[in-house]
Amino acid sequence: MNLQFTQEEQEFQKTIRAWMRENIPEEISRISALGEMPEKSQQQQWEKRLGKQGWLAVTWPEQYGGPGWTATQRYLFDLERAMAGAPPVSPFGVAMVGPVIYTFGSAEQKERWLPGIASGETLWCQGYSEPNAGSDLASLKTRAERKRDHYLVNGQKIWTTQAHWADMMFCLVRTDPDAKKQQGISFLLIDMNTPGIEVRPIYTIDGHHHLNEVYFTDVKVPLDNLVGKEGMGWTIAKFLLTHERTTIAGVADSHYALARMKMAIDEAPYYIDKQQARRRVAELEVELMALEYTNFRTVAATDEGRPFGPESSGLKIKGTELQQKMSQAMVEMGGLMSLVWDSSSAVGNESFNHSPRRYNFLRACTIYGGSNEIQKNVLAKMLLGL
Amino acid sequence: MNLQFTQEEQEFQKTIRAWMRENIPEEISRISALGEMPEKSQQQQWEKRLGKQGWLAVTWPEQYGGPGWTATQRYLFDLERAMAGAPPVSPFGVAMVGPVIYTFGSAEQKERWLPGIASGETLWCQGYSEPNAGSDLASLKTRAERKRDHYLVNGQKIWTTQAHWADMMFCLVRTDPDAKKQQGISFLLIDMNTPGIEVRPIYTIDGHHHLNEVYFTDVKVPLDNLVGKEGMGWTIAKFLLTHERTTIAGVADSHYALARMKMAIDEAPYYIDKQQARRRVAELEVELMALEYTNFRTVAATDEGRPFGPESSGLKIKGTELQQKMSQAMVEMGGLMSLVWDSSSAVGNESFNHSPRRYNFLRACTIYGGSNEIQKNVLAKMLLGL
Amino acid sequence: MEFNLSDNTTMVADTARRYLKDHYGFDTYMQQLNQLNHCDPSRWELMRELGWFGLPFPESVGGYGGDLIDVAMIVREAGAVLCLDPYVDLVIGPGKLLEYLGTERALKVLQSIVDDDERVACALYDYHAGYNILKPSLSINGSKLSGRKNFVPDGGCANRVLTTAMLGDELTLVLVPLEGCEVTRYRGLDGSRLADVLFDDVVIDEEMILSRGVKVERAVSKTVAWLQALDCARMYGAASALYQRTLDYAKTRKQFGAPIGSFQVIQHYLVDMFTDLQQLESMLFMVSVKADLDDTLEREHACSATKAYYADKGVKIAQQAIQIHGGIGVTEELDIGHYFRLMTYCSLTHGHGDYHLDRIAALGEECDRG
Amino acid sequence: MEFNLSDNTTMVADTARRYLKDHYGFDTYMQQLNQLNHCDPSRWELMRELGWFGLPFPESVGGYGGDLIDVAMIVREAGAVLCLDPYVDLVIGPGKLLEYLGTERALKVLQSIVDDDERVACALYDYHAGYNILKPSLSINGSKLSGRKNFVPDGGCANRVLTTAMLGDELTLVLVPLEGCEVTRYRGLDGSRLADVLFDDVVIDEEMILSRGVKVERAVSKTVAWLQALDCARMYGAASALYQRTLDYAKTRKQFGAPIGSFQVIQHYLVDMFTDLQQLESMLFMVSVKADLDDTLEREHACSATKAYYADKGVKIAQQAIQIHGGIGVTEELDIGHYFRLMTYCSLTHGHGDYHLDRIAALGEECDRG
Repeated sequence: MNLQFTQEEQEFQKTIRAWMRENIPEEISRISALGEMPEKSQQQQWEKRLGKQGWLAVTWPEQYGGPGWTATQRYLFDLERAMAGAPPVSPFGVAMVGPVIYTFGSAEQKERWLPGIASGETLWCQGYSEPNAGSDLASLKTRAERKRDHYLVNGQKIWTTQAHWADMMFCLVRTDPDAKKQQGISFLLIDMNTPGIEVRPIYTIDGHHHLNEVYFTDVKVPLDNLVGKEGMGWTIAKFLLTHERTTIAGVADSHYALARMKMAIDEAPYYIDKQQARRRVAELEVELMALEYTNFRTVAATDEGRPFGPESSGLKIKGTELQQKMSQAMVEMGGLMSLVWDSSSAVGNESFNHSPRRYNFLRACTIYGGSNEIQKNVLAKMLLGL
Repeated sequence: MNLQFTQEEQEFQKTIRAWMRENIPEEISRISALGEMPEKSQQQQWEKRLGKQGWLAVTWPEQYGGPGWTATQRYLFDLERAMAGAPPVSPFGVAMVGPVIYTFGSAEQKERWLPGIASGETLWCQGYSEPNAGSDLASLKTRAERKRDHYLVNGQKIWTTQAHWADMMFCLVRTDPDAKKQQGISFLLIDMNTPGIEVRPIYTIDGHHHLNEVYFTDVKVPLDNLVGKEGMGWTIAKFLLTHERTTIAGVADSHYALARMKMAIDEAPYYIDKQQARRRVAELEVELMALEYTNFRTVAATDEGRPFGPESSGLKIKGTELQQKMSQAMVEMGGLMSLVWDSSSAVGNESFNHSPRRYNFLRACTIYGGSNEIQKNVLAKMLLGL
Repeated sequence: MEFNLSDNTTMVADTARRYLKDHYGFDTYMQQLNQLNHCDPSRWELMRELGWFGLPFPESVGGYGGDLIDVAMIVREAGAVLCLDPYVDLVIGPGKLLEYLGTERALKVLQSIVDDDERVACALYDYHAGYNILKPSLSINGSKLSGRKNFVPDGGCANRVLTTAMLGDELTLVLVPLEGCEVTRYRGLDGSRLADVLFDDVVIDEEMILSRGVKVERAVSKTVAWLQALDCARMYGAASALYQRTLDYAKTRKQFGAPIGSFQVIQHYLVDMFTDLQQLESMLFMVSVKADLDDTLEREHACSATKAYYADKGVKIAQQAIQIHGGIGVTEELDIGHYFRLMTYCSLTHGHGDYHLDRIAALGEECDRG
Repeated sequence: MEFNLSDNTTMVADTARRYLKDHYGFDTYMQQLNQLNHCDPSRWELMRELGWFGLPFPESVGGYGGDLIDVAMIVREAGAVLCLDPYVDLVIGPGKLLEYLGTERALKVLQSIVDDDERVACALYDYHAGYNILKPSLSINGSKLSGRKNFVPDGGCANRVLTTAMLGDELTLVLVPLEGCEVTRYRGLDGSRLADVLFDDVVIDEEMILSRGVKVERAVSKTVAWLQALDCARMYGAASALYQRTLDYAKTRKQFGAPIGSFQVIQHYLVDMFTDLQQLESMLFMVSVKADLDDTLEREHACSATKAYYADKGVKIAQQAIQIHGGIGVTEELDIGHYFRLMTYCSLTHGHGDYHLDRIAALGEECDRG
């Protein structure tokens, strides 16, 4: 049992902290402080800067462009990133399609796609959900018909985050309509500039455009863009779900939120008794501690090369619940300030403000990537073995 | 909309309050203040006193011995009863078998059984649950075979509250083993002194003896003790579930608990900041208010002869949850005092104390009478109509 | 006790429901979201014709002497359809304030509101004072008013503003034309239009000072009690719409080959929403009577309890409605997310949940001592 | 960071599990419940032989220099089988207190505890002081100790008691033989044996005063930190047993023709218990390291956070275990209810949840200022 970071780790953390202070664009940390999210150009500029430093694809093996960090180093890096007010890296390239490509892809696919992800050049999106395949993902209907030298893709995806930013989409498609549900699904990489693709915005309850519907009408995708074999799509999707992600609990960003909240207590005139506000923060702090130390255990296990079991599903559930609770607490501590829709519009609102729009948007975090109810169903199956 | 009690009702309340003050045995209110429950002799002495006054079977029609009160009067009576520190009346006779007998019973049955209930002379218990028929009550197996001049009863009941006190049991038995689940069940009255009945205690986690197992071996029950017709048992059981009970939410006893809690705040040295304790009580007070006004609505509806729908199932769920929360809060406010198992054993413990044993026992209140999960299943069926 | 609405109140509620059904749909709301002036002339006129402007005011000013419950039933219906027309902010709020002052000058202004001759907003809050309505940061020095009011719900169209300010240590109510002030208008979380008003040494003549001292404190407190009750009425309308929509969705939306309402966890979520909704309704009835009481302790206790309860359960219903809807629940094109915004908004106006629980705890102490 | 137990600690934990499996079952517990003296001679001797008495103490007094985590793993296993042997109360509590005092006299007493030559209990609490261990109500006037200590966990068998009392404004620790005192023994909620001790002008000679002032404050604070961590270890053992038993029950108990674990609501309950249990384990590891720190702020923060978290989630797991078991869960013949009592008990010792959240809030203020 050793809860200290090593001397080397502490040095590493200092280096990261210093670098972050110098390299995070001021505009970005200002946006984070308001609880807002960056524009595409801001996000990409930031990711490219990380990419240039070799710090974008931090989870990847060195041979593909990873920095060769331990899980602990990745955790510290993520913490310093968050505390400095930078947004998390978009997960679709680095955390999702990257590992799929270097695990299941051909040599050509690796060479072709991985460098663009690691440099922040190519932006990706994820084509999973469909209008009638949400929680029940396996009933997806988007069809990829194998022709002589291409797949012909027809169908519709929905809830596609950043599809309007993305150069590429990784996509679950049905290649064999006669096979049973989970079978007959394949994993396809689609260039978003291919004719026949239409991206329509879905505005979310924070008033922003993050999500999209994507329509495919006779879209021709090269046969080379199939990852693995036909019918392997479901296997790959499951691999991704259980793929190690030491940041799944959102501990780093919750620490940032907690720090902002503590700043807010003295400023906010919305408590008769400040001790009540402190007490409320204390409750969240305790929950964050429990989450954090559970997260530390997965980090340590990863560094020791031990698999970490159902514990990580628990992290997603607890982590998202806590993010929502913290966000709600911040909105409440903001009192009347949180009545303001656009944080930049009201006079005198430069001081503490957690945008209520962020709070709105965070309602989605217990829904996307498999709702918490679905996560619990899956976990129950593992625990009960029924 | 009128939230005032009428002049008459206020007068009525005063009368009851004065009567309670004079008539509740001191020993009983002392026991209540400690969160304990009375012995059989204390309980029966108290119920007989009410019976003598004509205030025991308060929900009954006057022709059977009820006082002819409105639901509002019954509510006020119950409130004054609780605030004076008297325990609720045992439900099995007055609230349960009584209404069954005057609704479904023959003239002879009414004459034979109702007076003893209304006077507090006869004590009853309820024979519903069996070892393999808890939440799934309809799979009960206790068999009553019709012979020439009696039913021959064999089987076992469990969780029978006060079976060791009771003179009589009302019982669900299977008269037709070939009929489908809910059918073939009948409602039988059984004299607890009949040969072949064995009552074995079940001690509960408060260390007390409230519950029992009851074994029937060739028990002969007169044919006259069947209520309604054979096979009507399930209908009668359902009637009882939906039968109006304006005290189902436990509002009166929760008011008593709240008052005790407020007294405790100043005495208890277990808070760094008393305001935190007041705040905690405030939360419970608000929940009680919401429950109370919902309860008022059922009371008012009853007085107007309007049926009150699924709302009353909600009252049971909310009421029992709140009783548990309040009890937990009291145990916590008691701090180190709540470490003491037997409230009378520790020195200096005469001041505020909510026995932790009471808190233990109250865990059962979301289980018995149909667990809250079962209540929610039933309510969901009504709401969704699926 | 008696929980039935009077025939009169029932009629008011029915009329409101019919009127809104005919004149206010989700598309109306979406349009209004983008408008800077929320007093739509035709609907404003219709509301006047329905008698809503005079509803809770004395006959002497052209009113009908109605009760808080009458207004609450209108506001409930408005909440149920997300209606943003600033009826409460520009009629009820300033109207009750003026009525409670009761001076001849105040009643004359009230009369002009009832007659829809002008639009008056209430400026009760500023950044620094937070929820403390009795100690605004603004003050009148000599004959000049200086300082800033924030979060003024003026619907983008008020021409005068009833502003609290300190004159020495007395709470004072002044009526100031907005022309001479620097007004910054912006959008509220619920889509309504708010304003910050900067009073930069505005000259205040005796005419503009409506009253001061204890009378103003009492008028402000009683008015805010009404507004708190009406917050809850609006939230109840939204909660009830959310419950109904979510119930319908659970019956029809299919996943894994069955309606999602057939899954036990969703069923229990819905039961929780239903039972909470029942209790929210009971609390609304209660506060609609008690927020109008003269007894300060009982009035404030009732208002704080209801606001605290709504901030907890009302918001929970909205969160649960989104969760059950899944992805579609977080989109702007569906109404669910808009009800959620309304709910958050109303949970923060005139004191949030923590504030009101604190106040109950403090009132409790007072009671115990008194 | 590294969350693996050392080989040594693993061995201690394994030995404890094996020992308890062989020597302590639910029937042992049920018998012990009815006994007035909780130091069973044969088990006490076995524990001594296992080296537990000297485990966390310096070699100079015959100890093994073990860590808090070693003791925590024993206590976790003891909690998992409901073991009532007063190992913590009569060995670890007084032992750490004496070790932290570190005077020759104190170490001599510690030596006699390690050698099992006598039984010493800690009397840190009384009715009036509540959780405030630094300001007991008792005082020494002249050479006489007067007042009452309550809730002394003495297992029914201590012969001396380490008592805190005020001497002037200094916290003082005295070692008093129980012979001369009026001792009232009673049963605790968890089945353990507690005592109230009345010191009725007991004559205190210099010999009996072990130390005073800041040294005592520090020793008491550090000892209570250990005891708080061990409360959590005991609760974790119980929580983990409750989870496992409830999971097994859900797999086998049938209602409506299917195991109750096939119902989605029960499944989600179990998942909640599981995820909470994971986090409880993480917090236990954390506090087992930090409760032994010299840095007061970090130590107290860690202890308060863990106690608050356990008071919340540990108790919730026990409540949920009862609910899932239904009727059988509230009977005395099943172990479930006894784990529930243990959980409540430990949630109240050395500060309950509200107390610890208050303390964190207060520490936060200190940090911000410092």
